[in-house]
Amino acid sequence: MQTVALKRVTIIAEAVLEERLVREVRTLGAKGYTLTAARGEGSRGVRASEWAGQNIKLETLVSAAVADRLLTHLAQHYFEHYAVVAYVENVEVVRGDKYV
Amino acid sequence: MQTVALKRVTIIAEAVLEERLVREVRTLGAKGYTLTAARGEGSRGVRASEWAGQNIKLETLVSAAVADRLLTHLAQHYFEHYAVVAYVENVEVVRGDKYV
Amino acid sequence: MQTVALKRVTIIAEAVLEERLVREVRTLGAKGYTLTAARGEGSRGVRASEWAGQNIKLETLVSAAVADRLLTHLAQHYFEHYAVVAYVENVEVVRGDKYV
Amino acid sequence: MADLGETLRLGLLSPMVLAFALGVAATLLRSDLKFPGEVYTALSIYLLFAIGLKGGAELAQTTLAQFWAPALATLALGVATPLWCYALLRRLGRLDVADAAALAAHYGSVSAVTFSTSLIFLEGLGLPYEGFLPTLVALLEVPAIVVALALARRQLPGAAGGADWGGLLHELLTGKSILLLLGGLVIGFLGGPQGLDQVAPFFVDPFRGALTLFLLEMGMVAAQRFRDFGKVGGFLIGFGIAMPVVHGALGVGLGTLAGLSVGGSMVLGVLAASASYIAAPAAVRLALPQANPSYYLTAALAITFPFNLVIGLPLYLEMARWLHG
Amino acid sequence: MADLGETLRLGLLSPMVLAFALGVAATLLRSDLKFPGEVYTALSIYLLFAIGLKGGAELAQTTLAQFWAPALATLALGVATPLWCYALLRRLGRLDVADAAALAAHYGSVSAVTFSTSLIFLEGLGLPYEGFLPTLVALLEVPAIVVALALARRQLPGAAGGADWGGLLHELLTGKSILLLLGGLVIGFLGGPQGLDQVAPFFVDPFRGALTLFLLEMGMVAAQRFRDFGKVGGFLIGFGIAMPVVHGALGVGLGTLAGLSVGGSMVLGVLAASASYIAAPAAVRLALPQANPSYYLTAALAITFPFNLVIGLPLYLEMARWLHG
Amino acid sequence: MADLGETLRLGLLSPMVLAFALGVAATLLRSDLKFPGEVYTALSIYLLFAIGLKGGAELAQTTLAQFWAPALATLALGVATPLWCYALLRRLGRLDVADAAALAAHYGSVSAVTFSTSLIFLEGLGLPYEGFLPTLVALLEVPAIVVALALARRQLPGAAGGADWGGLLHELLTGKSILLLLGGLVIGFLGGPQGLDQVAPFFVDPFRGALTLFLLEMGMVAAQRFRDFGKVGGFLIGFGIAMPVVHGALGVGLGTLAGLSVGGSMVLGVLAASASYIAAPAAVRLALPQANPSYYLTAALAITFPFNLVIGLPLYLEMARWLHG
Ligand SMILES: Nc1ncnc2c1ncn2[C@@H]1O[C@H](COP(=O)(O)O)[C@@H](O)[C@H]1O
Ligand SMILES: Nc1ncnc2c1ncn2[C@@H]1O[C@H](COP(=O)(O)O)[C@@H](O)[C@H]1O
Ligand SMILES: Nc1ncnc2c1ncn2[C@@H]1O[C@H](COP(=O)(O)O)[C@@H](O)[C@H]1O
Ligand code: NA
Ligand code: NA
Ligand code: NA
Repeated sequence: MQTVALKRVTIIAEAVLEERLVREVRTLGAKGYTLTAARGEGSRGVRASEWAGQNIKLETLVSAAVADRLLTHLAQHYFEHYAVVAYVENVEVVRGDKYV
Repeated sequence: MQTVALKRVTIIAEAVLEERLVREVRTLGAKGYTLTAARGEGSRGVRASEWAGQNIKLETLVSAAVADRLLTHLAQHYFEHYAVVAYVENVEVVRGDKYV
Repeated sequence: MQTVALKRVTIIAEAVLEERLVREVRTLGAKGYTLTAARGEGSRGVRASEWAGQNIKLETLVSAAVADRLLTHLAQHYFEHYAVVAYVENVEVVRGDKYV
Repeated sequence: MADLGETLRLGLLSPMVLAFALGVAATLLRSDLKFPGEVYTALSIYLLFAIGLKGGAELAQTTLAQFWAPALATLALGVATPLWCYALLRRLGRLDVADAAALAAHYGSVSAVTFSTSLIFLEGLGLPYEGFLPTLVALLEVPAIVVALALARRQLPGAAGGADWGGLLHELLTGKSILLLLGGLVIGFLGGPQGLDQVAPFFVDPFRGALTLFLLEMGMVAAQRFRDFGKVGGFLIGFGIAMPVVHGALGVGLGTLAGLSVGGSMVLGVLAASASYIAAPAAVRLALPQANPSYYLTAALAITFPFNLVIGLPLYLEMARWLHG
Repeated sequence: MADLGETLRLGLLSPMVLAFALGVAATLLRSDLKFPGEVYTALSIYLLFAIGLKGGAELAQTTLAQFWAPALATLALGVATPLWCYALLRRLGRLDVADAAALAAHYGSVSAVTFSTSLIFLEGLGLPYEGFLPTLVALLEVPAIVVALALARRQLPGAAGGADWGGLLHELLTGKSILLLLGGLVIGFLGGPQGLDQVAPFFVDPFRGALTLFLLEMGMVAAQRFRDFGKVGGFLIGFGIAMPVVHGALGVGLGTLAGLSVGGSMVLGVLAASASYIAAPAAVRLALPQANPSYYLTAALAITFPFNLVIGLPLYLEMARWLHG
Repeated sequence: MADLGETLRLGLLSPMVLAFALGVAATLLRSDLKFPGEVYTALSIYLLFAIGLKGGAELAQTTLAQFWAPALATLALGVATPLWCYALLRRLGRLDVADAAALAAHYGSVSAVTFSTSLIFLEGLGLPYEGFLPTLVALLEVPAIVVALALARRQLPGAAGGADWGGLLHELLTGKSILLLLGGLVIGFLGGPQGLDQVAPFFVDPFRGALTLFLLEMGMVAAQRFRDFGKVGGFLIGFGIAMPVVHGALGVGLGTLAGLSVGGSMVLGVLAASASYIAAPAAVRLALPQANPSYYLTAALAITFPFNLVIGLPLYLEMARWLHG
């Protein structure tokens, strides 16, 4: 089966950031994304009220260039004040050309 | 700690496909699978009514051969008409012999 | 974007084990963790009643040393009697020094 | 006609219709209001089961003599309506086979929520209706889907992806919506009015409120489809409004012939006029994946459903009043 | 005996029993009906808290003189039943230590859902019962689990994996099911009937309907266990039917001795006869992981629970009637 | 003063307050009881919409003459209270700009749950209150948040991360809590008492019970904040108790001046005294991320909320009684 090597960027963040992150991820070049509900603890345990939901886990398959742009953006705008974790992995995607 | 190198195949798909995908994944040789509920957007945004649920994320640890079989099957039967994303990663699994 | 190479350990387990696993993961050196709700089937299909919840998926970003310690611990204390799956992947983490 | 004005007002200002409008507003205003999927599922389970329960308890008091003619009329509608919908969509609408069959399945089947709202509408006006009407919902749900998918199969013999007929029928008949509706009917029937009394404070009294909350969510889902109006095109928008009027008139007529009361005839009109968005979308998505969901979901959910809710209910009632003299 | 026929009919055709049957049917027919886990959890929280609240408000009107004998009888059952269950399962059933202790924990403890259904059953027949009975549920829940796990610990001193005693007791006593039941009892007791009146339209009136929905889900879960009948074997199936009959008779007898009414004696029989599937499975899974859940879950949920629901309730009532002359 | 004793007892032993205490106990005992997030969301949606509906139906029977003065008083509170909260927190508390503004937003805004509990408290005492009070909740919710964020913006012109003003106002006005409250008000208003009657068995009668369950969950969430008491420090704990007393007195006074009844004046006191933990935290987290959530969440949820629930309600009532002679 032929696949394309891409990056999977995972962002774990407070749920209040959902709309904003989704908008920005698309603006920065991702062709799609997948969200799951998550809970967790880290060094701060900061969360804006139960009502706003807990954490979200956003995953997006992107090219290496878009992955880099995403991480840079996150580092600049979120890491100082928000509870956000982000990491990248290598994945082999079927029909991978759809995502670049 | 001794681990076995395996493939993790992730399939993101419309929720109506759940029963069918689970059946086929097992038939094609996976020894198990894990499902989580997901939401997302891609190029089509197609979904068969809220009532049928949203997306599912199916993950299965398999040998390289089974992974290839799975992806080929998906490409043949799903990619044309359904909102399905699939990718493969390398993982190191504890007690990995259980899964091949 | 500068990242740090870390390990991502994923543990899929029966939901009754949640409190215990979270405690132990922290004790063994993880600085944080993320939990999602999951369902699944494997070789045993063992689960302690619906009421206790289904499966959980616990992910934690750790150093290679901590990853090894975690897997060894799981192998010793859980694999015999509990429905537990664990695997490791390589990830590139932004602000990765926070997690070691 | 003063009567009609009051009817319209009562319909438009009911909490259910207004909640639907609030849901639409929430989506158009891009509010962050979201119903968890689990709440949606729970409400659906509750509503379908409650409709069945109540209908079953009333069915226990129905004679076969009252029941057979309306039941036959309903089955006839279930078989016939998808046929002409299909022909119309192919010829006039120039849709391809899969899209035409998919729409035919939806418009031949029935919306349990529209049905429930119509009963509450009648109750608000103090008009009586036959207690066995929920049974007709169960009768009308499946046949049209089967007919429409059979049509598509005949035209697209080599099409891949679909399940086999056996699997398909199984999926339809054990699908959650039929299972809950029929299961509720049987339980209500066996337990009778006494059984229903036991659970009425949960399944009967709060029903309207739960439906109101559900309509709030449906308003949000429907409004998300509005942006697809462009893709759907003028023909389908017209179809989504004209078809319910035609089917509504037919249902009212058949109901009157079958000896139903004014209320009952109106409700048979509502059943015929409404389009499914629970059973049909799931079945069609699995069996006819080549059909474009934008077409059938948008037409059923964003056009026909609100049309019936706001204009259809009073319209079919006036038709029924007129036919009953 | 005409009375017994009516009793049976009333029990079998109650919405609760029928909903359980519908759930079983849904699973056997492989329907795609699924209750989201969150809905299951929410219903459980509601039911346990509601049982407690109502019992607490009634307890406020109970004198110690009425209460001490039934309470003592209940505690005695909680300590004694796991002992002989264990012995029987080891000797006759030839089960290993862990499996025998696990089953003993389940059969010594109690099912709050079976209990609630028995109260509704009595209400349907117009039979009175003591208001403090929910307090007995709370008393019976924990002791048997502790006794059975202590037995296993003594026999398996070196076994790994289990938590320490302190942690275990803590987990049992702060487990959600005891916490909600006891918390509800205290709140109901402190608020008294006035407090209960305030929340009755939420916690009392709709209770039966919510229980009906819960039983629909339980039917689905129980039926998923049916495929394990083979693994479980004939002995356990017999145990799952005979044990409740023996315990039921004992409970009814002790209840009669302790001065309970016909209804109350029957309910003490139900408590003794029922097997836990909320508190016990979680505790046993953590403390005795070597025990095979197929055994205890299948026996408690797929055999004893439906047996009690359908046959046990009328049987224990007849026993109570007979004993009370 | 015998009256006061009875008032206190009734408040303390209400199922709502006791359920909150049970939630606190569950967390402190490290019980494994957990409410699924979806249940929390569903309950919030239900409560806010139900408050709005009921208020709207009553508003339909209110004259402008009765309404304008209390409405003006409420708006004045919404603008003024964040101003002095901010000044006080900066000067006396020596908090930085972001933290002071965040707290000012919370204490200037309002808690719908405290409000609802106060109405039930009055009903328990048989004291009447104005039906339009829920409208005041909607009026008081947003202004303080806007004022406080504007203060912060002026002081921190270069601060990154926050959304622009347009986006912020949009988020506030279409936020789920305002949308449901206002939407419910409009629907209740348009449908009038007749419309409300239709859905009362869902939105009115079970309301107290649903609130009780919600308070159980709130008790758990609040108790999770207790461990932050250390971080928060003595000043904020004092602020969280003194501020509601001052605001409560002010609200009661303004309400009396505005012609409200004893009950109504007390409720305006409650509105002023309560701190938001639904609308404000979400808005502040997005617009003022540099503010430490430990401060504002702990103060609002773990200090002021329980204080108002247990001591505030009877206190503000005594104030109102005293002022009304
Ligand atoms: N080491 C870690 N591994 C996995 N997830 C983490 C880790 N640290 C933090 N998280 C997640 O990121 C969220 C915010 O973390 P923090 O900003 O450290 O409080 C937490 O709620 C977790 O879901
Ligand atoms: N680039 C992407 N990264 C992650 N998930 C994606 C991506 N594209 C699509 N998806 C997921 O796949 C589903 C179907 O995508 P599509 O077929 O493109 O509409 C979406 O709902 C997303 O959950
Ligand atoms: N091959 C697999 N791939 C992914 N998840 C698995 C696999 N096998 C087991 N699991 C997960 O691990 C849980 C326990 O598996 P087991 O102990 O094999 O019954 C299952 O419920 C699944 O969620
Ligand atoms: Na139709
Ligand atoms: Na028992
Ligand atoms: Na305030």
